[in-house]
Amino acid sequence: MDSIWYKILGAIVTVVMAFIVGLTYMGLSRKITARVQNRKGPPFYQNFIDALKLASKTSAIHHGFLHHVGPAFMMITSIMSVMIVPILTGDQWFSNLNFKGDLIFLLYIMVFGPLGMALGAGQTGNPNSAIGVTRGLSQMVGFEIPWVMALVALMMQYHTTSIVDLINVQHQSGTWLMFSSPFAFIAAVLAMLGMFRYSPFDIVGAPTELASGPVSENGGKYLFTLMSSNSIFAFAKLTLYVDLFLGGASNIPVLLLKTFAIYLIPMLYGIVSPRYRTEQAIRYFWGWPLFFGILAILHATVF
Amino acid sequence: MNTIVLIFVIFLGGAILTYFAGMLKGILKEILFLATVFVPLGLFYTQISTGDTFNIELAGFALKWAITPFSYLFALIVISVATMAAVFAVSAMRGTKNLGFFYANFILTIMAMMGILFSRDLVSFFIFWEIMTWSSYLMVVYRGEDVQKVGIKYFIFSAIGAYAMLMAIVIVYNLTGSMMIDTLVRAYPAFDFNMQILIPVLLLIGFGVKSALMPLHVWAPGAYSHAPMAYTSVFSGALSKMGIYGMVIVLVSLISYFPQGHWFREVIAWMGGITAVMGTLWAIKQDDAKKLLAYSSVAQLGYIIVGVGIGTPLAMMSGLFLAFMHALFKGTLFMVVGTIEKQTGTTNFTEVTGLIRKMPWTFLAALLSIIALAGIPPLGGFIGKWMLYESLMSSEHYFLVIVIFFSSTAAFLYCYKFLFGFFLGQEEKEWDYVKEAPALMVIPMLVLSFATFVFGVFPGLILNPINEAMQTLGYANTQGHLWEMSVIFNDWGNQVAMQPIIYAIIAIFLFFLIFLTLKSYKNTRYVTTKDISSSGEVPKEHENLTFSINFMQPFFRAVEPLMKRQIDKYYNGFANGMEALFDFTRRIYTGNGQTYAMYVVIFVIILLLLKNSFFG
Amino acid sequence: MQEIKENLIQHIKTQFKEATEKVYDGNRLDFTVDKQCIPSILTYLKDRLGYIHLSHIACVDWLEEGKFEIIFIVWSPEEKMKVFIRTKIDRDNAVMPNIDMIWRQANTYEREMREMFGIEFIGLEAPDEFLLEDWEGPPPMRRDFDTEAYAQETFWHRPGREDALDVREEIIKRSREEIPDFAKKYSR
Amino acid sequence: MINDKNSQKIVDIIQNWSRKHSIWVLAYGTGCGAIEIPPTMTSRYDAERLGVRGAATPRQADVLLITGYLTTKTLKRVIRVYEQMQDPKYVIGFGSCTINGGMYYDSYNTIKLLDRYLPVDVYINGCMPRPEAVLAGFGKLQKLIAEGKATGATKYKENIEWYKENQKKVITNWVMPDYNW
Repeated sequence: MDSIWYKILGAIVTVVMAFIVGLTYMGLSRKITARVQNRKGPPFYQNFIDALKLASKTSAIHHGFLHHVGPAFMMITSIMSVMIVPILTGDQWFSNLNFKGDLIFLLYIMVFGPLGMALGAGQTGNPNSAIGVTRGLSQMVGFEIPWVMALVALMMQYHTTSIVDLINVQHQSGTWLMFSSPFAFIAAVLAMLGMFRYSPFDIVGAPTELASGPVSENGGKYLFTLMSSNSIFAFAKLTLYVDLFLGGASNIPVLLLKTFAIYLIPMLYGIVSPRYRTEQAIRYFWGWPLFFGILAILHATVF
Repeated sequence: MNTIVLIFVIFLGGAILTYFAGMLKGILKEILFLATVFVPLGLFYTQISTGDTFNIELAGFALKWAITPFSYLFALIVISVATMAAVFAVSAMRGTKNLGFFYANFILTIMAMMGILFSRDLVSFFIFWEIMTWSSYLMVVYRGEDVQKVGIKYFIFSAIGAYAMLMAIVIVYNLTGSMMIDTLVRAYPAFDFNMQILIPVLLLIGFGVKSALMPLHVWAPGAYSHAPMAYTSVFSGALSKMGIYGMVIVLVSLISYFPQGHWFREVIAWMGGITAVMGTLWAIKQDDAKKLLAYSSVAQLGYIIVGVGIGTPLAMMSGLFLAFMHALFKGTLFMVVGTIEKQTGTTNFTEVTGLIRKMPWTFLAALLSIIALAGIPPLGGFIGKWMLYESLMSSEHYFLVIVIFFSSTAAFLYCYKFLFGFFLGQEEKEWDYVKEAPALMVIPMLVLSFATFVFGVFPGLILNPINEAMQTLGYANTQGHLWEMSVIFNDWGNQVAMQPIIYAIIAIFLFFLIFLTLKSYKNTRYVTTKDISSSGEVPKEHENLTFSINFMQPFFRAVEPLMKRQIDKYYNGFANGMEALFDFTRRIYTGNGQTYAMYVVIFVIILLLLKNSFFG
Repeated sequence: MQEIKENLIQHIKTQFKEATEKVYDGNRLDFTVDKQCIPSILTYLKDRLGYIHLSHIACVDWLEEGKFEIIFIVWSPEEKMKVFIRTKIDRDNAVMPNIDMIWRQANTYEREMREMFGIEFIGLEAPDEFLLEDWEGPPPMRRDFDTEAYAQETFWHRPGREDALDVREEIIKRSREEIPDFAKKYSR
Repeated sequence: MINDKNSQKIVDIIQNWSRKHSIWVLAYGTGCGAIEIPPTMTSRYDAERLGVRGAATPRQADVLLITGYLTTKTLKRVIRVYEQMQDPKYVIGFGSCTINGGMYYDSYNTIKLLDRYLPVDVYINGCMPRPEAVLAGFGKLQKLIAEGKATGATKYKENIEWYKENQKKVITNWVMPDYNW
């Protein structure tokens, strides 16, 4: 009985932490982008102000029921993935709800929210939203392939579909999977570029051509929900990468350090890149990332 | 009288009666039709248990009808889809011509499917197979559109399948002297190598045609989209499963005893994988909902074939589970299309938009089925896909996993297209008159789509029959807990291990829904879809802002090279070659009596020469 | 150059007897014709003489004469020659033949002239309004249209500073700068 | 407790603080003023350090920045955009044209006084105002928001009849959907 309450409390604390960390990371990314562009940039806590402001907007509009629930769909995904990904290893509070085979579950739950959100965006009737959604889905088909290849390589190498098992493997062998299966790591990182939707893969939002795409009709509380769910989701994905390839983390500072190191990759890549067109983005993922994915699988079959 | 015979008698009598009842007043013939569907199926469900048999001696052949747990599983599929589709058909087909013809064919199809499942001998199996083919062919050409193109294509492929099967049956009779399926299974390991290959291949061609396996699938899109939608939900939901049924028997009962069967299964599984990918890609391209669903059926059958083809216990279970789920959600989706066709008169995504507020219940059914189709967690499709991945992983088919995953990710594209095209987007004035369909059409859809939800949360309800069925097929008996191979299920079997997670999902969803609804509730307004942020421009009433033409264009620019070659082209090339050959034969048969007389003379001379040279 | 011009004048003169030419220095040549000749002379220039490019269509309001002058400018990339075709039409009965079947882009100019000058083009297929939305006043580019009076009547105006002081001195005092010499003449 | 006046005051202070430091601008770039926005936003003047940031659609924006003259044709669109914005919302009139018509004082189709049609919270004068002036304008707006004085939107709602009458005076063919809050 006690352990269940621990778990539930741990899950809530995790979600709050994910929210804070995710927003801070996004704020830091804005700051770093500004410094790269030789600007002063907003303070790192700017995103908290933005979120607070969005939450304190007094009016909002919606175009129908699905539009109203779309952000809630998005939120499920984020919180579910945070709850399933083990945040800290070997900790009673932060081991969360993971179970055997959660990797496959995660793959599917991660698309559930965007799809629900896409339905909400569809009901707005704004053509920009629909275009953004089709671009997003197309891009998803692109980056899921190398991403799944990397995961499959890990699964076949260690004969498990559980994240905890993969962390344990790293603890036992003493090396991170990043080094023991490098090709899978490269494929996964390249796929991550698309997953985080920084440029050059920001074709979904594309503020200048699509008027921010699927979210173009969302304001106020809807945008707040989407923004916080995005930040939680970002943290979940980063933690997943850390768990899979960087050996997990046993305390929070180490976790923050590792996640931020991972986070820098898509961010720094994005700062210096212009935007791709959709088919270019898809072809990008089916080029070198796919090649590394195949290498990863071959590597896994050899060892 | 034996209940089995009774069922067939009712079916047959009902088919004839409803055909002539076409002249009767409306409600009477509808009741008659429903009675002929419900009574035998109810009889089957209540009166018949596995093990009932019926033997008859007919024209020198011993016919044996019986029901095994395995065929009982498929009978469940037939029952669930056929009853719902019948209820749907009554309301959906009201007011069309040739209603008696439709009813009779509908009943005949169901009878034939039940017959296939009952048959324990190849003769009655083949007869029922042919009845099924014929009645479905008549349904494909029911509307009389494009009969030349679509009907002939379906007919030719069915004929190829049927003759391949017939050939196999004749060979079997030649070798064993018996028509019983059991005899074939028992005698198969003793056949010589050529026969061991030839018989399964011939049978698989026959079953592959019905289950739309990759090179034999070309009939499917046209046939599925041309039959009346009330029938197509049976056609795609249940009838295509007959191919799977046969395929499982061939793969498990025959191929397993074949020394190199491993490679055979591998080929079938890969064909299934390619079917899934190509079906998905073509489905994304379609602008017509019927065509989209037809290609999607091809793709989904591809998954099932992958599971069945791999043939490990878990893979087989996932294949059968997916078969059941596919019957439920694809049956619903075809009914949804039928409803939309009836209410709006078109099924084209580029024409209809924004029906969600006009047809909310239809949308709910479509949404649930689409979620099940896409394989997203709380619903049934996910369980099947999960088991499929798990089995592919554990049987080391790693590249097949990626192929399947690509196909199921790309499936989101057409799933979204389906929902968006009909229900979302701008609400146009043109469609203001559309109303929700009558209750008789909505209820079957909702029942079937909620069934996907129920079976997603309590998969044990289906896994138990599947478990029994697989044990009759020869899989190991594990005290009725075959599903424990999969990590997804918990110890007490009939529920998913993720049950707490599902509760968590619902809890989080409700929490945020309440947050969104309560937060500044008074100041949250509904605005029409014309009131969108379009750079300050006010869309005029005739201006259609819906984005529906070239919907997935950027994706297709990326996959262009894959889509260039269509298998139809090869068939067309083949057909053209055949035509040239027939032209040549027509030159021989000139129609002139004198020429024929000359042929006879030449033939006799050749015979004489041959006789002299070889036998002289 | 001279050769080309003479050649061109000769060609035009034989075809269109009443056309009067005016020769400019450089690559420019003017013809004044009757408004009925406009489609035929433009077609002739485009199809026979290689003046395939329509540079511009302009309209001048000769209020005192009671005429609109419409000027078509065409250009030949081979001969590097600009040809102006001028015609004058009645201001009160401003009707012109439509030429957008010769050059599609002429349609835009014609719509603009229709709205701004009120010239009617026979058979112009562009029913909706082009630049002026919901305009109910007279065509605004006609010279007898008093735009200032119209603006005074239609819109509110912010009353200016009543003292009309030169605030520049104040600004200079505040920022301690000097007015540069060239700017002094603008100060009041 | 929420209805308690003091706690409401504290909530107001916090909310106003957040609104002040997070200004999402929808720049309605009419006329020559639009060109002054890029230098304001980019490296040289960097408005983002003040929390000022571009928004893509009116639904997300807080501030409507009208950068220049408004013809009767564009006024219609601006009103439309303003109505689509979510409360609380502010308007900045940018350049002389929005104040008194500027160099278009005698034009037959530009409006001269923006505040007769929309409630303007802050005017930035100049033709054109330099980015420094724009930043000063944002600073002024921030000050007003923090003090709770940027109440253009409430003023608009209270005097909606008057605004509507003025708008319909210049926009004769009123085809857009009527006000819908």
